[in-house]
Amino acid sequence: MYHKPYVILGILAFLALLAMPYWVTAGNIKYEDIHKELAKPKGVNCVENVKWMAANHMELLNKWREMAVRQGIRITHTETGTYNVSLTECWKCHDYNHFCKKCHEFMDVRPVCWECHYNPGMPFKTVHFK
Amino acid sequence: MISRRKFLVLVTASAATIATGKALSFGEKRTESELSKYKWAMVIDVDKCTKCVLDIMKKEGIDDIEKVRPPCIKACDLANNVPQSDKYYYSFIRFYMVKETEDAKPLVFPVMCQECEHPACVEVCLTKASYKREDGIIVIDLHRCIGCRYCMIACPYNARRFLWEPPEEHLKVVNPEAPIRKHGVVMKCEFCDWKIDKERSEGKEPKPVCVEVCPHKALVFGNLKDPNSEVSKIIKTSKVLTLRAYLGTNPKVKYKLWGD
Amino acid sequence: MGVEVPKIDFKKIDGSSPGYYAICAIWLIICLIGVYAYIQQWIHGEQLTGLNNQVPWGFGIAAVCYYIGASAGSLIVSALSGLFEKEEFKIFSRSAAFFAAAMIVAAMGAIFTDIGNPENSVNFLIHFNPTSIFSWNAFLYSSYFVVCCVYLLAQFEEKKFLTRCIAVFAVAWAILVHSGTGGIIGFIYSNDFYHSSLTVPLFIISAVASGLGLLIPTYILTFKWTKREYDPDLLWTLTKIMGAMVILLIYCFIVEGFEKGYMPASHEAFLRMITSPETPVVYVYWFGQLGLMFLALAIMLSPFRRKDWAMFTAGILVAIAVFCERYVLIVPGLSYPYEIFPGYEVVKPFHIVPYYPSWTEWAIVLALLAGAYLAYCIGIKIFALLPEKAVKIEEVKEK
Amino acid sequence: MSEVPEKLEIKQRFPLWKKWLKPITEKDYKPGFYSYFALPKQVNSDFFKMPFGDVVREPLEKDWKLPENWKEIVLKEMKDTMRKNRGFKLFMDICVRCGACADKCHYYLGTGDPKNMPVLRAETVRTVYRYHFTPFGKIFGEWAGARPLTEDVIKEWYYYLYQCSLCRRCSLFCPYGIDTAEVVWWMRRVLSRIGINQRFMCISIEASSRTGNHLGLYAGGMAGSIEQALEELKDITGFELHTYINKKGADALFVAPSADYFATPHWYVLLGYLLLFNELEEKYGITITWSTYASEGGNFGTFHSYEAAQLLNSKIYKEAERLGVKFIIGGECGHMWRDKHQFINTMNNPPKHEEWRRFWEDPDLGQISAGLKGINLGEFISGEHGWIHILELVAALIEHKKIEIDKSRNDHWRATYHDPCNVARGMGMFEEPRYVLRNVMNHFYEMPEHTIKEKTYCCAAGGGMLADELMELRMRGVMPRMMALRYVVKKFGVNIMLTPCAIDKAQFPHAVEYWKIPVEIGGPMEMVGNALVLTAFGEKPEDRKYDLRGTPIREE
Amino acid sequence: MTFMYIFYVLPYVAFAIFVVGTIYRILEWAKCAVPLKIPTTAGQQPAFKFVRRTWIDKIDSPSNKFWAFVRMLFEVFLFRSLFRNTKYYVEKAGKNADTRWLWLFAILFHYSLLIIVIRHLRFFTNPTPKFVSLLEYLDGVVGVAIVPPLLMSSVIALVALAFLWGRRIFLAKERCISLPSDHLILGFMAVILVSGMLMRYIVKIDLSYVKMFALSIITFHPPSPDVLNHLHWLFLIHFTFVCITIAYLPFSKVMHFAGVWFSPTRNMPNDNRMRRHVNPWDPNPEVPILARTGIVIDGMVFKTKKLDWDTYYEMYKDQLDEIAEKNYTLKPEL
Repeated sequence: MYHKPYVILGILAFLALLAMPYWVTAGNIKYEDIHKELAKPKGVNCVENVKWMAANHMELLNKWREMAVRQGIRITHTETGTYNVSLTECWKCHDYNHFCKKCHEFMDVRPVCWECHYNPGMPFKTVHFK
Repeated sequence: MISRRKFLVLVTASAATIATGKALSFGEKRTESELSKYKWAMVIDVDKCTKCVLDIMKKEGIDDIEKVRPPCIKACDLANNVPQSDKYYYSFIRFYMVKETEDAKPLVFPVMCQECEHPACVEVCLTKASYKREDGIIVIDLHRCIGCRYCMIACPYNARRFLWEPPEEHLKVVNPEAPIRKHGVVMKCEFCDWKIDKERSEGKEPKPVCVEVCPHKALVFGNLKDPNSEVSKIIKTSKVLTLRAYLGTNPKVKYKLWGD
Repeated sequence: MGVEVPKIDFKKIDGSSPGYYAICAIWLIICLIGVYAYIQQWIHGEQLTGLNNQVPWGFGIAAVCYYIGASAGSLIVSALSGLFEKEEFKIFSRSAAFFAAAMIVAAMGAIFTDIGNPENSVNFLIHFNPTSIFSWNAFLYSSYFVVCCVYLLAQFEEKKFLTRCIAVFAVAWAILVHSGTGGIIGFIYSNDFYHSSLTVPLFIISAVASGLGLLIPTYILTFKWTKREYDPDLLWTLTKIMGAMVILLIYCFIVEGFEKGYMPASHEAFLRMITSPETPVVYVYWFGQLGLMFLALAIMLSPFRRKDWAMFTAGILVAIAVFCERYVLIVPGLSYPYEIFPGYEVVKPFHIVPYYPSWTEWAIVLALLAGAYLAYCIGIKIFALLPEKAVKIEEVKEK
Repeated sequence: MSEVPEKLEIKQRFPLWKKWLKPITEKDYKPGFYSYFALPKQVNSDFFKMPFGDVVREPLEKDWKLPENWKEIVLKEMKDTMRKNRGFKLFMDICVRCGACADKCHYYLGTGDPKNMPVLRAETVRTVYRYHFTPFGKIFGEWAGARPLTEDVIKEWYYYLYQCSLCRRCSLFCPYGIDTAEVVWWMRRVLSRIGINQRFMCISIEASSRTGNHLGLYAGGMAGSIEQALEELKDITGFELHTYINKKGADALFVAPSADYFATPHWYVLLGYLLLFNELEEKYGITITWSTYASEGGNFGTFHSYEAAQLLNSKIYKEAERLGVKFIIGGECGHMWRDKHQFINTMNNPPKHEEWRRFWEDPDLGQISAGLKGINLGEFISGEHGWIHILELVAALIEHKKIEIDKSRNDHWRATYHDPCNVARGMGMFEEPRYVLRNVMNHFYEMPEHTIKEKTYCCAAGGGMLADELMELRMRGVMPRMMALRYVVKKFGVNIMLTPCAIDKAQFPHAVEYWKIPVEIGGPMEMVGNALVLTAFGEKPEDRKYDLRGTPIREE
Repeated sequence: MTFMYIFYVLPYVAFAIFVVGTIYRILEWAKCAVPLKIPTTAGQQPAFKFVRRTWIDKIDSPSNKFWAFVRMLFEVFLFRSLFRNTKYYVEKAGKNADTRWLWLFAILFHYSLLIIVIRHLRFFTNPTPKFVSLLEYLDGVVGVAIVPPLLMSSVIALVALAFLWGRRIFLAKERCISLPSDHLILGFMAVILVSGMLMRYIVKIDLSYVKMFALSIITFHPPSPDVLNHLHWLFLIHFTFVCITIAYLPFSKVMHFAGVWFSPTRNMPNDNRMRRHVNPWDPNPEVPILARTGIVIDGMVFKTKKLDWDTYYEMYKDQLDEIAEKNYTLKPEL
């Protein structure tokens, strides 16, 4: 084999690149069954069936956004009941910090909602208007 | 030969682009909705406002009319998450004191978004973020607003506010129902649409916050399409003033000047 | 398959001297300062600008108009050869078209940095609003950029007929784009200062003036520093066009000034604007806009007018004056409050809000200009934009 | 009058992969595009013996009289080549067929034959490599772009590997640096193992290995030729000049391509060398000698194989050692400088004699003559190599104002400069010749940017393609260069193209005639010779009446 | 549903093939000798001090190992050679123009793939490092108006892929030089990209199971049947094709990512005249190979006679003596 040091260095660099998930986290990758760790929601039903919601809640929120802002519909009826078309509706059943945020952090998802909207994780006092 | 093919490709590509653009921009469907039954309007009794504001100025010893904060402004700021900043005037309602001559009796006009029937701001909005709902309210869709401020230029009443600063720095209490917003978007009075929509669907008589809190009942809110509503009656019976009527914007906020 | 020797040969510049790198470095540094300013603005909001709720448009939008103007102006210069068969101007056609493309990018950058929520800016493509002139412009600008690029490509490929066609189309498009920009301001009926149909043609005239104002000094320096032979007569022709445009501009100002001064609704405000030093507009108006234009005219009429330095100075003066004009077009109309209560004499609060551009606005606007020039400097190095010799073409002697 | 040769028509064809996988046979050979096979007297001689070279072969015959086990030999040699040359193995593996090289090859541009695209030229080899050396190739066959080695493949190889001038222009544009010339060179070596050799290059290789130079010139002939040159110089300058040959103890050995000894326009370059050497000797006492043993700078072996190249260039260091010179100056030649720059000191042991060693400890020409102090060869050469290009030397002499130049003597020439491909891409000498030309003449013009410096187009006669039977190929391949030349001729009224390459000087006079371009061909040293004022002999700038071609310099 | 465990084993197999295959290929190249120092010089060579060399010359014609390394970096990370690309117009009488489309789209394609790969780290790390989130934010920043943000890298990758494949399909020359394997790898990429984008924008799937599956792979922690059962078919297509592609890489032309570092025309400095390069299989060439051992084919030796000075002198004695008589000096005879 010729140019041994270079070749070995190259192979090591190649392996190092492949091991990227380990060294960017300093070897700290933990397997987590996220579904066991999330806080249990208070209610029985969600807006739609639970499995659909798990995959499509962002779509629902997008839809709700259009409904509330552009069509002025603030109350909606689904198979499981009647709901306010508002983000605040979620907090009725779900704990923000231990449900929404936890899962979003696990998935490294950054919802854009909180750039403009309040969530219970924010350090504000709230006021309610009837 | 190649050049002709290139040319064809170019033409097709540009045609496709235009077609897609068209499909995107004109493809929005309009359906008859609940909202078309309404046309929200507001009548403001200027005499009552004048009295209230002048009283507060006198009682609190305020000279500058911009610093006056009657209950309507306070409630509005709180309900709509309007930041309180020293640098900029963000409140949706702004008071103007006008006199016909220097020594005449002053009149105080609260000016907020006039909810024009032919709104200049909606005409100019690049993204249809500002748009007129079927019930006549001009709403800013913050999810679309790009913060170009063209609407502020076009607005004849200077009724729009731009968030120059990050709002969360200037908020202490938050109403979760209304958006907090972020810096770089435009906001204005929307007749507390989040409130009236909900109240409407619950079957209540909807009222914006300012109308609710006004101790003098100077503000009257209602549906113009309903001939029996209070606003319709006032407009029919008394003379009301429309600001800058000559522009043809036809606002739905009217000022009642000569009290009965 | 004989080789056709074009009469004008375009060539890349060598671009390896320390001077070249120094110039690029200067532009780059200005750009980086602008990037820093923009990041600050991104984080802290537009409170860093001098704008407020009464004057929501200022320097940034003036720069948008200016850059688009410069772009349209240089595209028209570029098309002189194709459009009017002025073969002697073909030497400018490529670089001016490239400059136009760079400037339109700067203009779009100025819009992008001026708007508060650029993250959403794709929306103007998704939700096109046909009633908004600005919305049309968003399409016009991007399509204009594409037109510039196609025009450049056609020139690079030396397709004569195609170049000609695109030149005609591009000029029409440039005029359309610039009319659109004029319309942004001119069609605002709620503001007596803005509302004027004259704004549209005025914009086009000042576009040509500012485009030439930037191009003439740029060419003089480029040809000097790349040691290219050039013919001052050609530049003088451009300067003459610029002079004509300046005279037209002054004429338009006078007409518009009379109109604004004549209208009862605005005459008080207009007089206050041009006489009272409450806001900096009065200086910008007298010294910046009119003063510099007359000075430039004086230089263009003076006996030294054919000298390089005279054309250079005149160009720079006109370029600055046109920017001042854009500023005067936008700011005073907002500084003076609208008459919301017609029929009432006294209105409180009545604020004349002076507007001073802040350092971030200066930094961003200058960075965009620097960016356009950086693109130009790099462009002439990697593309064959500049003529080998900037002289009137003569037949090459057959030997 | 048409500017284009009438019979030339470039037809581009683009068959799909399945079609081009089928090898062509001798029936598809087109006259003007294939070379003759070497004769036994060339490849079976005492001084140059190649395997199976004792058979007379004919390309157009069906039976190529290959040795019985030719297939095993070829495969074994390919395997051996991969072990011996990483480049070859790598270039078999990593080509992605992006097509960046396709329209860079002058032969492809001139012929439109798809297999003349560098990518497909190499693919003719790669397909066989895939079939015999990779698992996928064997399993999937033609779907993996693989084909077995057959006699027809050998015929296709011979056709296309000998339509490459090894100019390396494709290598410049390849994102992985794939050098098709390298593939071609090593494949020619593989072919030579089964007795397939091209005649033209083998004539020269054999001559050079027997007599010292490609032309087979004997010592006396060479000396006589130089003497004749000196006579001619006496007519032109009026001075009695001299030069050394085989002189022991000279300061430097000068090696030129052998064509310089009597071909035109090479001849004028030879006159230029002689003028410079005399001026240097008179002024600074530096002695430069020629050698009859190392009388060839060019190396046709570099077109054939590593071994052949080594056989030819091994003589020069030996001669330097024998003569005891301090360094070696190389003349104007293209592939010679690929050989001298990149090959010679790897293929041979550099000289180790005392004078050489002492000079290279501090390689300043001030060591030889105080007047030349400041010209330090150590800035880019060491004693492990010891070669300097004549134009580098002239550039340094001009820069340090060691020779006097009268530019106006070249005013009747309007020149352009052609970069020989090997000097450009195998050495990187771009600025020195331009520096020299700008300093010795007033009218110097560059050809279009895409055809000069590293992007230079080949003259289409290098790499063994100078054979007369390849005339059609040569005239087509030279098309891009001729277009560029015609451009400057029309634009600047250029009347001479200068090129420091012997093969260029042999090819271009035919090419400009074929392409009907009214231009002369020459070498930069001719211009140097014209402009050089022999101050040491007392010459005044205005004294010279005729240039080296014997035409009057100034119109009376 | 134990057969679902195939999908758990698949990535390990694919990766093993990829790693072993790649290292095998690298070692195969490393085993080959480099007989000659043959850099393609694309800039002014090292020369006398007065000859100006710009930094581009130093990169394109490197004078030492450092600059050769810089050249390599330019080659690998900026596609320097492709940037040089020109197009020749036969029909336009030798017009030649810069065409950098291939460079543009190639560099867009490769870099957006890199960003896409780094972005996928969000599935393979827990907690996710900051830079991955930041990269995703920057990647999607133009598309905030669309939820989920339109990631520029995937759009660019798709456009560039369409260009790279399109030129192989629509341009005659490129169609001619394309082999099925060229289309195959592009097809793999297309399937992967399209299925990935479908999952993100159109067919919404519950990604929490995907991430748990990914974590189970990277932490060698077999997933529960629950996780496997919840995997969406579209994800399985995406995943399977990724595995197939990874396993196919060492056998394909994609090995250029490792091979380019070995390219002798690029990774060698142009310092031939400063430092001698030793040919490992011919380290001491005192006598040329042909005269030393000759060529050996099947036991037959083809050896050449060496022309050294003495032989030469013997052959041409009379002529050489005549030169010696002239004291090795040539003069005009007249």
